Amino acid sequence: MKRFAVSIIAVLATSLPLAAADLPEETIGEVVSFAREDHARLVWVTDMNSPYQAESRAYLIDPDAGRFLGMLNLGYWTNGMQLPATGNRIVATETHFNRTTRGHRTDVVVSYDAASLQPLSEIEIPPKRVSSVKMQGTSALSDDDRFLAQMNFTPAQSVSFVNLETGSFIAEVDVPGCGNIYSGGDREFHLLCGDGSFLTLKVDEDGLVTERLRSAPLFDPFVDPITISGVRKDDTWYFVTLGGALLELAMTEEGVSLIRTWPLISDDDKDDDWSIAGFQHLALHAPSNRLYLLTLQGPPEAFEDPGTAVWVFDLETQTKIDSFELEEISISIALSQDADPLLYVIGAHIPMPFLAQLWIYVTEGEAPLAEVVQLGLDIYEADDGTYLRSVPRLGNAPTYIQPW
Amino acid sequence: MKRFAVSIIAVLATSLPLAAADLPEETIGEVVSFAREDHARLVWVTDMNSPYQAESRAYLIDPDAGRFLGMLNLGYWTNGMQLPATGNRIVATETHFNRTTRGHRTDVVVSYDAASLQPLSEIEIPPKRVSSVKMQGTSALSDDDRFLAQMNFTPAQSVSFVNLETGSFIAEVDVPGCGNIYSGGDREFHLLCGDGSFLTLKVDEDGLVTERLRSAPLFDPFVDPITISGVRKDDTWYFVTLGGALLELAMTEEGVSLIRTWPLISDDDKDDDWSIAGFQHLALHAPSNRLYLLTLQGPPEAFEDPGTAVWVFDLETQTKIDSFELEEISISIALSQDADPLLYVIGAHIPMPFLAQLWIYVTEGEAPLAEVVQLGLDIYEADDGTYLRSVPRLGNAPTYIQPW
Amino acid sequence: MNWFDNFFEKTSRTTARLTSRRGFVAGVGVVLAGAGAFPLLPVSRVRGEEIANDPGDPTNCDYWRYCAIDGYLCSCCGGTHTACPPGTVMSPITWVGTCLNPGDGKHYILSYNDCCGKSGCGRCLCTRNEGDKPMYLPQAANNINWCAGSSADIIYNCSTAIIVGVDDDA
Amino acid sequence: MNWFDNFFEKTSRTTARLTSRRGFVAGVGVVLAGAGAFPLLPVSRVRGEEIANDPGDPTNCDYWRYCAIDGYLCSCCGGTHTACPPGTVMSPITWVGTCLNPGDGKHYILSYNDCCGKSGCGRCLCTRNEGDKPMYLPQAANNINWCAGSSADIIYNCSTAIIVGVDDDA
Repeated sequence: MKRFAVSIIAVLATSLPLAAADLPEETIGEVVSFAREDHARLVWVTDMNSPYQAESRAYLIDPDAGRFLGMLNLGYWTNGMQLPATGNRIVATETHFNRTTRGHRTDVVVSYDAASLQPLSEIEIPPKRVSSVKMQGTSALSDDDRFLAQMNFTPAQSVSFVNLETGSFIAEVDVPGCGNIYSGGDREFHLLCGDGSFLTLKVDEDGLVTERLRSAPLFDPFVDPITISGVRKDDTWYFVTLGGALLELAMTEEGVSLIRTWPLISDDDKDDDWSIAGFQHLALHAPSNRLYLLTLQGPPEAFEDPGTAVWVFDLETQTKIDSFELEEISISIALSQDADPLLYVIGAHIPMPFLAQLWIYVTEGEAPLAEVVQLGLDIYEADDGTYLRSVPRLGNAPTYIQPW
Repeated sequence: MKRFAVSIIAVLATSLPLAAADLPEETIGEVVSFAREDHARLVWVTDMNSPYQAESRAYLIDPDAGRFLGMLNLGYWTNGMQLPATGNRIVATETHFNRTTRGHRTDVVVSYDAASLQPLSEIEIPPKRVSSVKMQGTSALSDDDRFLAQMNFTPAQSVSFVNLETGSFIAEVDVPGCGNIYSGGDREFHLLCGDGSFLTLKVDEDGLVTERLRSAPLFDPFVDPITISGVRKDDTWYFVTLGGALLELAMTEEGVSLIRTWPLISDDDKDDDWSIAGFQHLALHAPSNRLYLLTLQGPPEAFEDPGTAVWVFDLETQTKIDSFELEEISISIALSQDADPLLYVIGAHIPMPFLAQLWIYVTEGEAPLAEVVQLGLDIYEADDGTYLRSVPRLGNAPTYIQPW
Repeated sequence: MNWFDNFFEKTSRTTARLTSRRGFVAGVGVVLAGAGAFPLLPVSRVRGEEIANDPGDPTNCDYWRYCAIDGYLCSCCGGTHTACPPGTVMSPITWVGTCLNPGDGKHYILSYNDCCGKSGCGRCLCTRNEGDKPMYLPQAANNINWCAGSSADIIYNCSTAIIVGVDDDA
Repeated sequence: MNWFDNFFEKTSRTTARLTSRRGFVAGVGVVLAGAGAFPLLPVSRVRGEEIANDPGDPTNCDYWRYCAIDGYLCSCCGGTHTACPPGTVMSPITWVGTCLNPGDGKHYILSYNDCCGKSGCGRCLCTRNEGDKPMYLPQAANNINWCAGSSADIIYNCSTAIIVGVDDDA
């Protein structure tokens, strides 16, 4: 270290003193402090980052400033985070290997401090959590933020329960035939099962499962299954089927029941090849009871392809009240919950002028364009679909948006 | 697991028996076997993969078939591998964190089996190894492949010695003021020091340092330093300075001495703004005594920018005997060592037609093109620079080529 | 996998969408191979080689067997369409799909086993999704990381497409 | 860092190459900050904000302070040109360069401290390399991961450009 001490003196000798009119000497070691209250709105975007799955991440963005604020590293192939209502921490189930991509596997539920974005604590759980391309419904918080339920897949199906207050793993519960998890009711977790039914697990003050309720099949998974991308208002969850039907489900301490079902995509629209699109294709603005659906025109297997339009529905009247084209083809949507909401969209950007794109398309087809697509967060006015701004280039595979 | 057993039966019931003319049922579980002797030539390309440094990798390529054969995961921000002459194993110093990008750090020297590409064993060393953008000279093998010397930077400078035969860490030796490591002589390691001299460490049968030799300064590091990208023939190493002068250095059991120095880039060429280029800018074809240099035309600070041309020198006559333009701007070069050698080049590809690139450049400038560059391995005839084929899209930051 | 790297290729693949929807529904299921019997075999088919009754290029996403796939093609990653790259292991359990072979007009049941133990290959991403179902229906779900069932745990490298039968009902 | 993401930007930055070469040689060295005195401060300057005698946009690679940098600009990563993003720590030891400030015509000594503890930001890669030296001359080498000296070890996130003095010899 002696050589460095010498160098410091060399620098100081040539650089002191600062003249009066010079720019001032600055401090080394500063770190920007983050405070939620400094931002009117915030949003997280989570990225499994394939093919570099060991580098999965979440990006924090101020949508009003269009500013990238920071990020979390979430280990191997994240399935996203949970955001407790208090806002003072962020909870993520993470998988790590002691040799990065091989060796001993450890699964931990990590709590991050929401101000410093540093990990505060972790709870080890059985190394069985699911990894999947879509993140919604792979874990859930109880409404009091005390318990986290984690979906496992080995490929045997089970759920791990964690007590976030005591910082301890509670138990692993087998749930054969059931997968994605949603919360609703006082302290209930509701699992979506392969026969179209739901399994409700009620937990007690210690997070132990005291009762299991199984609903009747509420849809036919072989004819028209719902996707996992549900949205929630109070104890009502809204899911859409691959065929574009909305299911309104009550998820309460009584279990899960069907409130009603109605089509978001009419037969006429289907004849025009309209279908649901993308990964996170539903968004709900709870104060106004408006539901947003990401859509595209394409063949039946296109349901996971990027959407080109957003349709707006009034949940009170069960009618389509608006629709607008998006600036870019897009894979996920979400909404802020304030009075003048923003629509958040993960859009595919081709970093070149439109006319150049068009020329390449005409002369060479789609393949050259496919190689250069980058995904970023696009921000629109939710009321009329006015495009506002973008935060481009968010990793390799950002798919999941969580307003915070 | 019961549900899966049921499903298997369901599949078999609908699928058996296969009719005579059907394509045959295939085996599940096959893995392609790799054998070096099946390939006339082979080459490794190593990738620090920034900004996803935890996912650093090495890619194995058959340059004659233009085929990607497999890869290794090398942990956090690799500085490359060592390839013992026997060819039956691959040795890499790796850094891993127990939470992927945070937590407890472990540095290990890993031996991979060259046939299965699986890790065979690892030797833990002090968690101090350097991480840097350029990989050459960050570790070295003794000529008998028994000992590995690893450059450390914390930022205090030291070397860790490992015995690959016994699988054990030997010792850490302080080397203040000295950095990159090169082997030469019987069992000597030669370190490049900040004053332009070399420090030679002689090790005994147990890998312990028994003698330290310090050369005189062999160049002026403040006027025209050599780069770290040296190439070797027997006990002679060839280095080029930022200003384009070649240094021929004898590295033997006697230490390091200057054989001669001569310009690769003449004053006339410098007047035309020619300079060295890229990361791995020297390549040597030992059987024919030909030296290849990657070059570009640009300002003084462009020495690390991609090159556009390769110049060929005869080391016997110390003359430039050939030069050719590369198909793509390129950052690294290497040569096979057979009688009819291949030139390996890491080139920057813009995945769109040239006319489209030109139009974008004319209408929008360079920024849109910069966003879409991808790097791959280009293969040329070394004799006349004829372009043969490419293996495109090798990760995010492939920089280092090692013929195998 | 992150299909969006090449979703523009999709439209051009429309002509390859030959799967019988009815056939798929009949054929979905999960195939469990015997563990411990994974042979090491030389590359049996290289890029561009054509076989009369199995037409197409296994390094191209248009190849008929890939009708329900979602991942990196092992044929581009050091493996083949039926074998894993060196240094990886094949996950024994996965989802299956039914695809129409234009070489003989028959519907085959394909098992899309993942290769595991090296991280994402990143080459020849192919997402066709025909018959893909949500992940709570795992036997037909290509969004799940099926390396979960492999000896290399969940480290996903690439995907294969292996014939496990003919679907006579299709 | 992997400068090639934007090496095409280089030519357009030629006009920003205002550094005195003589000044750089005089000014290289290493700055060691006192550990344990790293304050948390609010963002002091946001994108596009102009200061008369410190002209330019700190989120743009052309900004005069970045003449010798090689890395992701912290200004694009949640930090500023002088402060690290939330969740990271600043490495106290790094390389320095000398850059000409077109706002006052003076040469300043810049310390390019790395921010560490989150992995590569990947935004606003900036590689200008003026005066960069090989890594066996660490005090002037931007190819080294200077997070090696930080409390977060070698996990590199982004780079800053902090004024530590005026180079009167330049």
